[in-house]
Amino acid sequence: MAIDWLAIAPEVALTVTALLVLAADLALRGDAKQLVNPLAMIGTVVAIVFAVVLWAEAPRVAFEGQYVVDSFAVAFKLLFLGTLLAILAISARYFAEGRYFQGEYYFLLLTAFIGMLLMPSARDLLVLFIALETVSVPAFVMVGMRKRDLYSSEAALKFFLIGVLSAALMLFGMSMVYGFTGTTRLEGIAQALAGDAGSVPLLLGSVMLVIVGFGFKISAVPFHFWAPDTYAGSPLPVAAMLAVASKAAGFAGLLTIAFVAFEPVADVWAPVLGVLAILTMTLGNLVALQQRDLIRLLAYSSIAQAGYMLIPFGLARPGAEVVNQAAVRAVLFYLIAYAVMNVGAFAVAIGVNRRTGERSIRDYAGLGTRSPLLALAMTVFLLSLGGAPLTVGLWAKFAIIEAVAVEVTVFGLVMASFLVVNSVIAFFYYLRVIREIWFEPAAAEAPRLQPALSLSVVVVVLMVGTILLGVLPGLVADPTVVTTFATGG
Amino acid sequence: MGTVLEYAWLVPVLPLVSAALIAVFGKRLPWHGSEIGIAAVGLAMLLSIAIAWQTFVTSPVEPLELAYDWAPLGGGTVLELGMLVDGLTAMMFLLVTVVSLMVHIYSREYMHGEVRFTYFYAMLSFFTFSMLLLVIANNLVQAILGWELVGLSSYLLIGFYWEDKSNQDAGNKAFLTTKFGDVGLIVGAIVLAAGMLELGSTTPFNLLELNQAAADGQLGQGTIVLGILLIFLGCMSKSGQFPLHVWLPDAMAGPTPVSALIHAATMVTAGVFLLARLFPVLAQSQTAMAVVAIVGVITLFFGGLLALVQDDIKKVLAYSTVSQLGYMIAALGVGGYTASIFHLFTHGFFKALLFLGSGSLIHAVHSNNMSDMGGLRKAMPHTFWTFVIGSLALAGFPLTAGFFSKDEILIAGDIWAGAGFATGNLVYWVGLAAAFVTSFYMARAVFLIFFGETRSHHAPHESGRWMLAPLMVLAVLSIVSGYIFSPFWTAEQNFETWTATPIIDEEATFPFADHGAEAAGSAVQGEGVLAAAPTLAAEGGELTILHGAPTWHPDLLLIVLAVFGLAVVLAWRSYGHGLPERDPTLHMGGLSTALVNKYWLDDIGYRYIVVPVRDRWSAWATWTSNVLIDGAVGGVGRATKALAVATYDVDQRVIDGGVNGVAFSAAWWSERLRRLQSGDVQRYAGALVAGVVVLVLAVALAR
Amino acid sequence: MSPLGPLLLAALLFSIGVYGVIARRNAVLVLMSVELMLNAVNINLVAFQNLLFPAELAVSGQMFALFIIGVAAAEVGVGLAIVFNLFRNRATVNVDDVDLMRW
Amino acid sequence: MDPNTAGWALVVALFLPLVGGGALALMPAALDQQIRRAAVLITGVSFALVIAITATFDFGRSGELQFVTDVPWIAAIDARFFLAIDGISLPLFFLTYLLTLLCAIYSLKVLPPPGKPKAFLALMLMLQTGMAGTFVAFDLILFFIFWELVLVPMFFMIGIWGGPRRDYASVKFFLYTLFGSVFMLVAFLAIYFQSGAQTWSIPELSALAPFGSTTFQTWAFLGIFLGFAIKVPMWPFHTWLPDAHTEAPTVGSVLLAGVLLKMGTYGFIRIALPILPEGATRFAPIIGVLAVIGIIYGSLCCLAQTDIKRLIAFSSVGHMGFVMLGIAAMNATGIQAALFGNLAHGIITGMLFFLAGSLHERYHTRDIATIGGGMLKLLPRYGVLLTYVAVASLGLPGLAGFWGEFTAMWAAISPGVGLADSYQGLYLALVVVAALGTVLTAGYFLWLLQRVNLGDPPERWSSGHLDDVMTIEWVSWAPLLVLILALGVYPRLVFGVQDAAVTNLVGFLGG
Repeated sequence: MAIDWLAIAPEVALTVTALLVLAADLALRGDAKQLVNPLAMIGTVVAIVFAVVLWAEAPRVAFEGQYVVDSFAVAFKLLFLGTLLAILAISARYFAEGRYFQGEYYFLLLTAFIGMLLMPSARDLLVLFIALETVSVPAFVMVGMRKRDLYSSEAALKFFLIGVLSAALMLFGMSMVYGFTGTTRLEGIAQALAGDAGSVPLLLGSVMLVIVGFGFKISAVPFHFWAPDTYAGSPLPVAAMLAVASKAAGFAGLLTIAFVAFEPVADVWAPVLGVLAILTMTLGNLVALQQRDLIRLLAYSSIAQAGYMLIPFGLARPGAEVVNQAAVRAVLFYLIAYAVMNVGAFAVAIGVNRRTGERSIRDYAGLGTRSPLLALAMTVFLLSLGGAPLTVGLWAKFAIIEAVAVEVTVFGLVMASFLVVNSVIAFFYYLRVIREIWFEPAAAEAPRLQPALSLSVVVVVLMVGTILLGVLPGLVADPTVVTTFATGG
Repeated sequence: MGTVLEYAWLVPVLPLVSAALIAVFGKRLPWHGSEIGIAAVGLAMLLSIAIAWQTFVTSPVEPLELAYDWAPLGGGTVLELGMLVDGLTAMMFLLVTVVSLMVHIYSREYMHGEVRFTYFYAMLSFFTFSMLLLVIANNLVQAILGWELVGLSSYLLIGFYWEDKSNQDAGNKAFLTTKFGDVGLIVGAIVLAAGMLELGSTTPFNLLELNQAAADGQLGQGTIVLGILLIFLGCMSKSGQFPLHVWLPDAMAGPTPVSALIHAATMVTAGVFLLARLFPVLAQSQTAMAVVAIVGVITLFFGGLLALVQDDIKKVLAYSTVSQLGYMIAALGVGGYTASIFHLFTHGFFKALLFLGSGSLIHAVHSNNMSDMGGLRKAMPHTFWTFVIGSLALAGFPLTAGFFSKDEILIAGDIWAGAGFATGNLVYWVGLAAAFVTSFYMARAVFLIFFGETRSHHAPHESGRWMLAPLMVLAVLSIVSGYIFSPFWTAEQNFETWTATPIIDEEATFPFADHGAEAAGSAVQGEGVLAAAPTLAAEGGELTILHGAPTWHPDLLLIVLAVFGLAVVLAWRSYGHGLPERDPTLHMGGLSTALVNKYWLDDIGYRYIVVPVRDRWSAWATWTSNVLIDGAVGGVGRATKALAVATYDVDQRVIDGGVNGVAFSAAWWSERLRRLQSGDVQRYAGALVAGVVVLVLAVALAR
Repeated sequence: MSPLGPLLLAALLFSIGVYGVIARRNAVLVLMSVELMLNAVNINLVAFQNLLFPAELAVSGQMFALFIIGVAAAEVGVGLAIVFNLFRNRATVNVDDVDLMRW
Repeated sequence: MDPNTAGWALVVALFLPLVGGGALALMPAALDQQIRRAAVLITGVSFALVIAITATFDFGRSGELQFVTDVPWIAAIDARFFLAIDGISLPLFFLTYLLTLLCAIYSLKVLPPPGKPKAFLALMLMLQTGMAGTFVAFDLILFFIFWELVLVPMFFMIGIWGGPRRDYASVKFFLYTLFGSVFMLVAFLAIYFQSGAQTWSIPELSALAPFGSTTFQTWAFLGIFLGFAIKVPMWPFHTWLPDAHTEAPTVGSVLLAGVLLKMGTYGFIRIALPILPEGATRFAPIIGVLAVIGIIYGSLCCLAQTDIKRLIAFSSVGHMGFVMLGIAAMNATGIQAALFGNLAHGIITGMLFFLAGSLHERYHTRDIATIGGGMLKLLPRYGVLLTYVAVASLGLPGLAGFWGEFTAMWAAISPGVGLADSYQGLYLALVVVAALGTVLTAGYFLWLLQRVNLGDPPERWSSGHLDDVMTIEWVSWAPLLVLILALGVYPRLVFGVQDAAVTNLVGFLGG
């Protein structure tokens, strides 16, 4: 069996980089350890190059159809790798100054991203599971990275327990699905579900259990409880990773399993996910209103965003090609937009408060004078998260409403109206931060901020990206139009 | 080659230019701008005289209409800016420019030394422009434009002494009361124009078209009644008709020349003018005419009564103005088109004269009150005789201008009664009664002011030339202006032919009066006999004379003279020697045996007529005017205020509160939901598992 | 042989595990409960493979079980590390006491 | 410039302020005066360009789109970058540039605390592009972008440079208008999919109309209605307005009243009516009733105000009621009236806010009772200006305010598209009540003048020296003062320009 190396080239590149990082960390001493960061970046860039090459080469099928590199997968891979690059950049000074275990951190980070790269290509329950765990396990450790910090260890514990619980639930579901269909291949499952098996209650329940595992990753209600505590307790770059990359990976997996394997029973899970979407965005926004800690606010905001992204799932119908494709595209576009703006927001948070404990919104008072760049950037990111015009956030919401409008249903309209109302509610708390930044005077002792160069670069790039995509969403929207699932084999 | 009529547009434009020039350069000029005003209005007057002459000698003149498209209004309709020159326009031009010029000249002296002298002149000129714009308008919108500008200038001039609160209030009251009427005017104009639009007119506001369409019976009765009555509401407020006259006495807060120009001669006649302009429309509806007549009658009578109890000379004149305007309106209501505008014309001169005369008095004694005057005859001889002429004219003393015009109205009422309409009788008899009242209070005023001992705290002195000259000019006009419609003129050229237009003359004018017209010997319908004089002649035996020469009516002359005499004598009895309360014995001493009966009559008259009328009825009228109606206006004001406060409250609490309430309920939920995040990981896990169970069950049971 | 028996066993084990995760206060016991759940899955997979799809060449059920065993080991390793770290910081392995962050 | 080919001129004029604002942001904050002058320069150049556009505009074909730029923009959703200008857009477009220039000039001297001219002017320029773009965008998506773009700078203008309750006001403004516009966006999408034409182009959609069932038209119109009605603002969606106006800095209030509110009515006329004629017909009586309620209600509220800025703000509710009444008439005259009223209100109320702002500069209070009258003695020129503008605002014929109101009533008495048959009585009642509203309007303005202008000034102001109108104020106000008179005397300036375009538009209404 010949292995299609090109198909897995990005993963291989990252794996090699991870090993190199580990080795370098062992070899280097003291401040020299900081060199692992550029090393990781180089590896990432190499992986990106491979991914770009793959974009032209897609679709490719490897490992007898268990692993498919289609345009959908490549799009996600590029998204992950881009996010990785940004997170590496914002991590540099954070970890260098914090005296953390740099080598381990970068190794774990790269490993987690390997798992993510696997996710959208997986066409087998087993591969999906492996990918998911490869994302999760390093993340458990990274969250607890600040070993002496009570918050950090508590965050790790909560994350871990909820993580393994949902993994176990998902596995139980997978085992049942296997039992009913006799295969772990996604296409095979789809065929079985399209037949008689599609109406067995136990099987349908199992399908739901499988979906639950991803619900944890994307922090949908009621699997979201870990998110605020974990984000607040972990090192900020890790929180950014969890909020963006890990969540995107969850969506990648959920999209794959929902629209490839479980598509024939979409009429069953779609309403459930739609209801979850409504619950998730509403709860996320409402609770966010009460937050005084910026990171927790961002956490709840990201829960709400997950709710928006679940809406297209609620639209899915078995066999409705056009609707389902529009739904997938909407989610993908939203994720890209979400990555740009949310990484940006976390980056600014890193620039403003690097330490642990409560990171009050009050700390942002007078940011406009303390660091105009960060203040402006934060404003742009928050407005974008809210969906203001000339930012990519507007188009993200637009994409979702557009998906709803492809074939108007009552339920779709209900979800859309919740989206609309929630967008307005969300502005309440985004504007609160913006107000703090611009309208309030800085505390007397607050110094001017000197963000690290790499951080500034990331912030500027993301800010420009947010606005550029806000003006010309076609830059991303047009290519993603062609993203489709390729069938294995 | 056009006639002088084509330059009629210059008449309003000159004062406008003057107003602008005064405003810009006035302060730097030696006479502080007054010279510009006088020159411009003087020129306008000369032009008006030329126009008047032209229209008069060729009367009845075909209306000259020149218009250009001002703006498209959408839907193919066009708004015009234009001029309509006919006898009515020419007549109004003459009146307005003459009185305005007199006031301009007079104010040179009267307003001398005022801080805002220049501003005053600018405003005078601006007012003149506004009034002329209204007069020249060939369409309703332009008329409304002039109408409202007139209101604005009036507001600004009433509140000329704006340091005092009462003056500010007077200005506001005047503006708002008339603005209320304007609602009627505007909506009425719109209703009529909508009717025109339905007829396919592209210039729906055009006056001539409107009149023509109405006369041809093309407009629906509903449109006509609604439209004209709404417009009449505007006329009521502007022309001080009961009960909307309340602002007029208060408006005397303005400088006296202003009162002369605006609140006597011109602006208050705008309503009469507009209604006369729309007479062909009004004449289509019996209902509308009846309403107009009744309102006019009420006004002329009760307005007159009010004047009896005034001490302030300007208020006496103001109430008399109200009363006279009532005559004009009532005349329109009984088909007396010519009578109405004839009275408008003469009244303008003599009422301006009276006001300017009172200004001269006030200038001399520094008080408006007649109780502060007395015996001024000697100190101010010129003022005296001019004032007396004015008073005689107002009282309708034979052979003065007021005699001719007021009698026309009475005769018009008589004819209308002859045609079978009860309102005609009403106008005739109440008009006659009010003539008595008029004579009485004017006599009272004259006696109190010029006779008896002086009660002034200042040494009275005669006014200077600048003030006296206008008085004399107006005094002359107060006599001669009436002769334009007297038997000295021919059937072909007199006031009636001058102001008549083909639409009024030749078209069906009172379609509802078919049977009645026959009864009146076709005196009303279709024969163009709107003026009373020729009709009465017809009754006198010379049948069906159209546009007959005005003739003498000795019977009426006698009646009027009697009424006048009675009034003056009664007045003399009371006031001839100063304030009666102060010296009743002197009053008694003048009696002779031959006058006992008179004394007896006097006693009866005093007890049963004078006392009730002067002390009770008028007091009651004053009370209703001041307390009920004014109170209602004030009450409306207060109620509006209260409503405003309440509305604002509702706004802030309920509507805004609702908006905020949504936000608060979001916060409320937010607070509850936040508690779910207990911090205990096992509760999280429990919730997770519970959620999973629910979801799994939901899905499993879905099929 | 019917797969019902193993299935019931697995379900029972799994439920016990769920109960343990939710109810036990000791973090180590919670970890053990997780192991129970994963093993219930393994029983399922192996039983299905053998009883329902003996002919399947890929033996995917058993393969899956192997992977789960491996991953479970890794997870428990990480979990224990986290619990130890917690114990070092707070001198307790009581899950209830870990509620510094809430709301 | 050839109006058929010079689309670039419009694009440049539109984006020059935005680019200029960006450039301004890069200048060092220390160059205080230079920044202010640069802003004047930018707005001045843009205005010059707009004058050039106006001058070369083919008024003979004002019903057609000119200066067209129509290129693909977002292929994925068929959105196009479609800018153009016609007789309806031109006056509002012109007003936007004029007002912004005047605001820039005004800001040379006057800027509320905390100063920071750079940020303020950059925001203002950004706002300018947003506002102007709304009037020339002929693609629904592009329109929406410009529409929303306006929110952000205005939010900051109110929030940073505003009065004591600026926090509340700014957030309320933002969220309230945002709320409406998201529904509008949903309605736009519904229109897009319902038309099936794969286009967001307003002219194309208008030509396709009416499409969809009556139910669709009703719901879509409702969505659009919410968005526009909040912006207008129509009663009862007006409550954001007094707060925003009261707290906003002078320039913010001027632009808010002068241009922002116009976007709502413009939207009704440009989008809601021609694209959803059936929905509009069904809603017209409701709009009419709300409009008239707004007229009476706004005036009553004005009578209860003690704060001069708040009074002017509430007066906007009444005036925009007349504009909406014109729209409710659904005929050419009504739309003419609405557009004229729009423009006149922009000029007059903008000017009123300038005056109120300067009043605050002088007296340091906006409380009418504290000012206490006598301004004609204390600040005579200022008093005269206030009288002039107030009188214009109460709708005196011969000044700009009259035409919108009168024509709206005239239009409403014979409403179009068959409304006359079923609702004649209602519309007559509307006209009468609206006319009564003019009395109330006159009432509160006269009362305002009485309390501010007339009488003797109270003691407290006699000691300090108060400056009368400054040169910079004359410069920035003169154009508005002239326009108030010019539009009043020569309404053809606007009616004439719009006529053909309005006739075109009414063609889409059918009926």
